[in-house]
Amino acid sequence: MKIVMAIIKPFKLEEVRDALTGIGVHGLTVTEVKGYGRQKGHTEIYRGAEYAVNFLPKLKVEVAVASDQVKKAIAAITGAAKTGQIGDGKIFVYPIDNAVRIRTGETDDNAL
Amino acid sequence: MKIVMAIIKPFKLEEVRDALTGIGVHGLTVTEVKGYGRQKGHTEIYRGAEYAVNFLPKLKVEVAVASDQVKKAIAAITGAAKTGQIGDGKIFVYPIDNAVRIRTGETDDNAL
Amino acid sequence: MKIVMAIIKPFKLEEVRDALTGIGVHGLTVTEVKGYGRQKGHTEIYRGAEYAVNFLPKLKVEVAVASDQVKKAIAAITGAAKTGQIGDGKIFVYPIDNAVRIRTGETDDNAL
Amino acid sequence: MTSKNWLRAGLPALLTAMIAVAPALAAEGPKIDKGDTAWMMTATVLVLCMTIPGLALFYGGLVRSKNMLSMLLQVFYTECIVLLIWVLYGYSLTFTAGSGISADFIGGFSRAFLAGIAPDTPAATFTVGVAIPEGVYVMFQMTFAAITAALILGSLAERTKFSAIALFMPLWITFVYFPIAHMVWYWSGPDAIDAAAKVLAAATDSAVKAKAQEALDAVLADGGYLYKAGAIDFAGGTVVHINSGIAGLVGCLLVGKRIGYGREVMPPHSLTMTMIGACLLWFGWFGFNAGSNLEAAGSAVVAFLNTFIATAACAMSWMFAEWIVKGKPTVLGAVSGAVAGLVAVTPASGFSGAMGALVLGLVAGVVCFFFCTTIKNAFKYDDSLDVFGVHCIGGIVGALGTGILVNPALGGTGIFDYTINKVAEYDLVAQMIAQSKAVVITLLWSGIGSAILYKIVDILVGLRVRSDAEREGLDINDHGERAYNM
Amino acid sequence: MTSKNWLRAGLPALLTAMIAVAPALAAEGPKIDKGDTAWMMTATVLVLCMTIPGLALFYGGLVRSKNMLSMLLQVFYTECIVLLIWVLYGYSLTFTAGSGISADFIGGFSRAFLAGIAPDTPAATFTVGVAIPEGVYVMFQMTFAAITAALILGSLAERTKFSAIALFMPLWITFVYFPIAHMVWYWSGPDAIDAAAKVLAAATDSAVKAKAQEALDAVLADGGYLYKAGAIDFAGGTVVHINSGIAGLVGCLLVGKRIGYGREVMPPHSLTMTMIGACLLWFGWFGFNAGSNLEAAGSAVVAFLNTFIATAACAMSWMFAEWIVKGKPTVLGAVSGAVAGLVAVTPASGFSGAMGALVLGLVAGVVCFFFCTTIKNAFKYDDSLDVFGVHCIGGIVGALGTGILVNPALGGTGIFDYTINKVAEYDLVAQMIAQSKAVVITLLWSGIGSAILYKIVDILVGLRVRSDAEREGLDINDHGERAYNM
Amino acid sequence: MTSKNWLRAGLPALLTAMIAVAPALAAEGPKIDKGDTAWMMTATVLVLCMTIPGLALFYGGLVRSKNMLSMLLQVFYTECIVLLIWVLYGYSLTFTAGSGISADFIGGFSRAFLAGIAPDTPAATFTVGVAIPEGVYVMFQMTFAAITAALILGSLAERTKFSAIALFMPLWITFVYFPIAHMVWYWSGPDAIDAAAKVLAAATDSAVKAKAQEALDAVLADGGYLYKAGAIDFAGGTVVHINSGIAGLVGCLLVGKRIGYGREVMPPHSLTMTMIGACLLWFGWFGFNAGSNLEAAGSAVVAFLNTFIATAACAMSWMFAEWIVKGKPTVLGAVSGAVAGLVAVTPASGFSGAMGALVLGLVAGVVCFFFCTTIKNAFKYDDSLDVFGVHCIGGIVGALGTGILVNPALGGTGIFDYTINKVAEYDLVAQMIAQSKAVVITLLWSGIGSAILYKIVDILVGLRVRSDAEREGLDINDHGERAYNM
Ligand SMILES: Nc1ncnc2c1ncn2[C@@H]1O[C@H](COP(=O)(O)OP(=O)(O)O)[C@@H](O)[C@H]1O
Ligand SMILES: Nc1ncnc2c1ncn2[C@@H]1O[C@H](COP(=O)(O)OP(=O)(O)O)[C@@H](O)[C@H]1O
Ligand SMILES: Nc1ncnc2c1ncn2[C@@H]1O[C@H](COP(=O)(O)OP(=O)(O)O)[C@@H](O)[C@H]1O
Repeated sequence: MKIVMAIIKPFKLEEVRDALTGIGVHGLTVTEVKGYGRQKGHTEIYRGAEYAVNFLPKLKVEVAVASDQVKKAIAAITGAAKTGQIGDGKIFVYPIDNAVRIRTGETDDNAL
Repeated sequence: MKIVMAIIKPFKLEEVRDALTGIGVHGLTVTEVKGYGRQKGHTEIYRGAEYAVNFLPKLKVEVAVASDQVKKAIAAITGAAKTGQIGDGKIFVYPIDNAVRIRTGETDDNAL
Repeated sequence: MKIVMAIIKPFKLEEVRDALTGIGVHGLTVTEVKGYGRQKGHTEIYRGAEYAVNFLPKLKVEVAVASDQVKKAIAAITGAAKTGQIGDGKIFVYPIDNAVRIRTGETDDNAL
Repeated sequence: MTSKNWLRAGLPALLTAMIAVAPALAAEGPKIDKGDTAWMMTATVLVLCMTIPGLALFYGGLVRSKNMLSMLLQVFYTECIVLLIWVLYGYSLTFTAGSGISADFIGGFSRAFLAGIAPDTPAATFTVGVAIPEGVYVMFQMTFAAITAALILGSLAERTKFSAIALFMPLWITFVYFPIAHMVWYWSGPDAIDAAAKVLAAATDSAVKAKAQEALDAVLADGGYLYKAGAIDFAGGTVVHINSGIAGLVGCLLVGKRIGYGREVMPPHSLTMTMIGACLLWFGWFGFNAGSNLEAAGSAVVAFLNTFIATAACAMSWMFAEWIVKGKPTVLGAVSGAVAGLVAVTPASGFSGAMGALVLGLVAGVVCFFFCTTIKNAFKYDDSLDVFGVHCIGGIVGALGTGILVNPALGGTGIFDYTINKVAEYDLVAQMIAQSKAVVITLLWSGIGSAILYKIVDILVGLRVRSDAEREGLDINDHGERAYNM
Repeated sequence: MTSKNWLRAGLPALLTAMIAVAPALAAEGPKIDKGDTAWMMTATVLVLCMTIPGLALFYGGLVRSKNMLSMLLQVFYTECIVLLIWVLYGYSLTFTAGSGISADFIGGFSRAFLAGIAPDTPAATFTVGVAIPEGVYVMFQMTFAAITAALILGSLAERTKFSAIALFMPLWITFVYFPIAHMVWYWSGPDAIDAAAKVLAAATDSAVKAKAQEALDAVLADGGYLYKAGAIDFAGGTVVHINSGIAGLVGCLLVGKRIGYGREVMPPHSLTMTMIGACLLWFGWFGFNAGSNLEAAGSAVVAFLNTFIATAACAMSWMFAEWIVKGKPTVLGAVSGAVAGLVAVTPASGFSGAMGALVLGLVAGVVCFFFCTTIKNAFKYDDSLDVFGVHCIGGIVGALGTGILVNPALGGTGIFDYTINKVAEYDLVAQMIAQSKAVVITLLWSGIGSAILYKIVDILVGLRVRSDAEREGLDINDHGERAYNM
Repeated sequence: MTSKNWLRAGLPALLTAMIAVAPALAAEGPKIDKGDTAWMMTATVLVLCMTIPGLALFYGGLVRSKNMLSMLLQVFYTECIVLLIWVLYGYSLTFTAGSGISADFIGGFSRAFLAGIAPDTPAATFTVGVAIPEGVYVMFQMTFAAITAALILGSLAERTKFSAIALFMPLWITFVYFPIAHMVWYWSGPDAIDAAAKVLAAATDSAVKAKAQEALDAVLADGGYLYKAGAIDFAGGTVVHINSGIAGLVGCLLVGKRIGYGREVMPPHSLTMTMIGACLLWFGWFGFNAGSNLEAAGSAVVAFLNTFIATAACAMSWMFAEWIVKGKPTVLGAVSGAVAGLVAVTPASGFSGAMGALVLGLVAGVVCFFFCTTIKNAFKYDDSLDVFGVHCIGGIVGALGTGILVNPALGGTGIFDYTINKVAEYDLVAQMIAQSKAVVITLLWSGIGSAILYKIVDILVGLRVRSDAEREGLDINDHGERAYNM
């Protein structure tokens, strides 16, 4: 099993969620994060002080899928999250040993 | 070494923490997340507009443990976080190559 | 490829970011987290009620790097985040199978 | 006043002497009572509080946090710029006599830069012989102009350029607000009418009588168009609420919907702020309504009481309607109802009886609830913060309701006729025609005028922000700041 | 008044003439001064501000964010519903004469629907010959009823159903508040007593004297039970604070503890809001206390000054007590102290001297601090926001303290006796008995009455939300909204 | 007053009689009008609102959230402790006659513990024959002392120990504020001067004349140093703003920069709170400025109007300056401008004409903007919330501007000379010298005095928190609480 973790633009969440449920994913977990990358930030001005703000609001979406689903998940996320402009974000995939559903104790694919 | 990552209901944090310290875990890291899954959300109404809110507040607990501790950790979390109702959450386990304590530079199990 | 994930003290973020860009890292993702560990919390008092607060604000920095960059990244983070006092945090390294840049579809090292 | 009454009643022996000195007395003109001055200063500061921070927070809480500062600054800017225009020429255009054919619609420049207003220059109230310092009248009315303009911002929220707002407001206040306020509220005042009427009454010779009648007619002709049409609007149902409400609707149609409207979740970022704002609106509205009486007298107390009752009734009406229809009573529903009640009672506040105000509030709550939910959803216009549904519709309910509730038979005060020095006969049909006329003319003038001004602004600086700026939020893009850094 | 005095003092030549016209004068009744009307309208709006947004924010800031809106709406609802009931029948039941044996405890329906109150109908103040428009008296007292009911909500916070609150409030205000307010505050007024006393004084013939005495006795008998018992309560120590405080305690015992109480961390979600609320409480409390004088006179200034001094003293007293005992001075401690000081000085504000108020504040701070920390922890009841510890205990300290501090020897004003037209002799024991009686009767009436009403509500709709709803928060479950979407 | 005028004008037949009773009249002293009392109570509560919650939120919003509560509590504490000191001995030291050589600089203890102030004790206003209850004068001035002290806190924000603040404030208010307020505002009052001048005018015999002149001189000599120097300061440009501004600057230099200042991002944690605070400052400032007239008369309306105009002008001036120079109009800029305008108009508010106030606002906006951005950045001192740049610089602009704008030729009121009972001849040079003297003496007294007091506090308890506590935030470390638990 794998976790597909995507850093996306915040307003793309609904579309990404829809794309994922479209390929049969039933659950995911979202975290508010700040991203630093090639996308330029903006300048904030507070009276005398000007600050270059380089950390931009992003969302991290984590979805656990069976290994054979990874490609489809990546395609779904890429399709939904892409605006074509710098800062669209990244997808990282990492392996997990195990998954457990707390309520039932089911494990692995049954836990999803 | 592994990281045991659990998505739990927010009000279960104290119990999970206690269960983990009970098995000798000395540290953990908690993140506020929003979860989407089988658990139904609720409807919010703001004047004319009604929204189905499907993302529910959850906590992500990450705890790094020696590989032989994983089972105990899963058992501790499951025991403490379970209410038996839908939405209790998941546990995912993933391997880590390495751990470092920033203060001392200690690595691996010594770093925990 | 690996993700180097560091839990650091919040006010060290700028220094860690600078240290990482110093070694050629172009992107990273930051999450606000609460850490529980050896570092003592504080007591809060609200009228009659006193609470021992053990969860302290920390930042989680995640940076994806090519495998051969891991050591440098760890060194950079350790150097920048260290105050020598308890609670400086941890670094965990975990492997990733894959990275994708959403905007372009580039993968692996090209995606960073 | 107390002591004057006391003397009149208690010292008949002196009355003869008093008659002898009557001319001296008359020459002195109306009197200023410190109780009135104290109350009008208080009322003015209360109305200021309605707009900043009241309205700013009420609106600000309803937008997404990325647009919070833009809302706050737009309201704050509007307050400041309208205030400055008011003292430069707005007061004069609104509350002085105009000239020629346009006199029914707009005043002149005799008070521009507040020329001729000394600390103790008197301004008429609604009572013969009672005045307040003109300076406080200037300020009190100033705060009305400011809030009216600021109300519009709710329709344009979350997508309109700050530079467009900065240009639109001075134009709108000049070409829409000043004329409408002049039409409804400008008149020659009770003392002039009373004096002319007394001369007429005293006239015995028919030539003198004719001349006196002519003089009285001239005094009566010195007023705004809708005032002369017999429309009554105690504190601004037409001038403030219908006016801003229709300008808002036109604006939201021209600016277009927010990106994601109807698809994305756009919940209020802080209903706490909206609640604070609503409470401050209510708080300040006592100054607005009871201050509109211009005197700290029993008649102000009537307006004050109605401002309590209609508001509470309307809040409950909306809240229970929502509870029944949608299944849950909400904070946003209750406070929207309170605001709708305040709007509806505004024109009626000094005219209605207490139970009339209660009924008015109950009706307004259901009507506005229906508009902001069912009707708006059916037409799918993006009046972001429901300026039309609450202020325009509530204002219409109030303007028409005032025509009914002023009826003394329903506990209303009736309309005082200064020429005969008593309450006039009530005539439902005539009154409703006058009220409807005021509603329609306000809708047309403000609707068309606003549309033209939006177009001009669109051509000059553009109304709408770029779509990525809208996504990222107006705060960062227009102002380079964020509301919260927690 | 100014000019009246002036005339009295300055024109002795006229006095003879005045005596001749005295009947005419008397017939005219008390006079309304615009300064008083201005002040009472201001005071009324200040008291409104205490509840919404003041109390709503003070309480709201102390709950967890998931229950913020429920707190805000419960307070807002209470304000509205009490206000409507007040104009329908509450004012009448509280401030008119009742009939028969119940007259000591409750009034009648002669003023139901505010019948008979015209714009200039006078209401008595505490000074012979001085009145205010009855409408403003209605409203001022209305805001008292509303805040008293709303105070209770702090004890029930975070677990009580909105529907239970919606039902409880109308019942409680009717069966608990109106009777207690009637008992303490209803009297025939200074003019009636003064007139009757004057007739008695003028009587020479013994038959006439006896009749006059009878008439005076009837006037004096026309009052609430505790008023006649000699209890003094300037602005509501018993009626408002002990009353709501004990109702809160009974409520929290019947509703039960919040899930997790004593185990889970339940910190205030926004002490910023609590601070704003506390400041607005203080701000509005000047209307509450100085407005209770009903005139903008030196005696109102006394109440105003005491409201400054006792509050600051109590805030400092609590803050330093906490600093010494717990090691740190806290925001919540300082503002709790301020509120406790406001509570304690409420009954005393018009009676105490400045230094008396200072001492009262210092004492109340330490006593309430001790109650909210030590005593409450010992008994382990979940009075969520310390309504009992602050309002009931603070109210008792104030009610008893008033009995001591009213003593002219301690700088107090003494108690004015209208039958002899001067301050009465001070009697510590008699006064303390009267004060204690008022405290005990309020505790019993409100405690028992509230318990019965809670039980009725529990049977009809249930007091408490389901446990998963409590976990998730009342905002989502009762209202379908969230306070913050950042 | 109304009726007095009326009598004077209308009843010449009575004048002869009045002359006969004149001594009786004079003996009675100045009269209290309820309208004035109502207004002064309102003004007092408005000024309280400026500090808590106004200033507390304005400042609090600008700090990082970890220091929010420390800011709130420091302001709240300052309000309370200054208030208590004021009633104990501060009022007396400021507003009673001192003795001997120090009388120019500080008063005596005759009013300590507010001794001798009964409910109706009159305090002089600026009009002969008009008084207000001394109690309300005590309170009104009390709120000035409190806000002045609290303003300093902005310079010391985010790094100063609470215990240091707790000690500094009582010292500073005693040794810096009371003397400066005494120097500028203490005088014998209009009635005393008028009476003495009348005696002099009536004197015919040269011996009597000499004695009368001596008596008048004594009355005129009974005043503070700067008052006698001819400096005018309507509502506190020197006493409040320059005074606190320089104390702030000295403080921030002695406490040192915040850790990370100039390197780390330190954005305001909630500009929403700052906006609320700014609006409440403006709201309350009407009490501050128009209340300083002490009467609800036309002259108060002048101050009120100027408080509108200068503030709006200055907000727009700063906002547009920033828009032009930095490219974006900001919320913080607009509200900083509003505050700067309020500061600048404070000394001028009762003296300037409306258009003068407009110009003053425009100038102050640009000057203060320049100071808070360019100058401050150049000198790199960490005046965290710009107390110096806004209050001291704005205060100087206002103090000097007042000297110019009081000129009747520019629409100003001129300066009333009670000895001749009319407005004095205006003399630019003399007036500017007097104004400059007031500015310089305030800068020196407060600058040096504050430096000494900071040093004393540093020795006794230490000014600055430990660096890890500063990192973690003052809320947790000094108060054991967090502002937000969302
Ligand atoms: N090496 C990295 N490790 C972790 N996160 C990264 C890394 N590089 C980029 N990110 C995340 O991806 C986001 C987008 O990256 P950016 O370089 O701005 O644009 P793009 O995705 O178009 O390449 C960043 O804001 C950051 O959150
Ligand atoms: N495939 C998944 N990947 C990541 N997180 C998931 C996944 N499925 C569920 N979750 C997380 O687990 C939480 C609980 O899941 P849910 O389906 O609601 O109930 P249950 O845990 O009882 O199966 C979700 O809110 C979400 O945060
Ligand atoms: N076993 C663990 N798993 C995950 N996170 C941990 C673990 N141990 C510590 N941490 C994180 O590291 C932070 C610092 O740890 P702590 O024990 O306080 O000090 P130190 O880093 O000096 O050892 C904690 O606040 C927590 O966020």
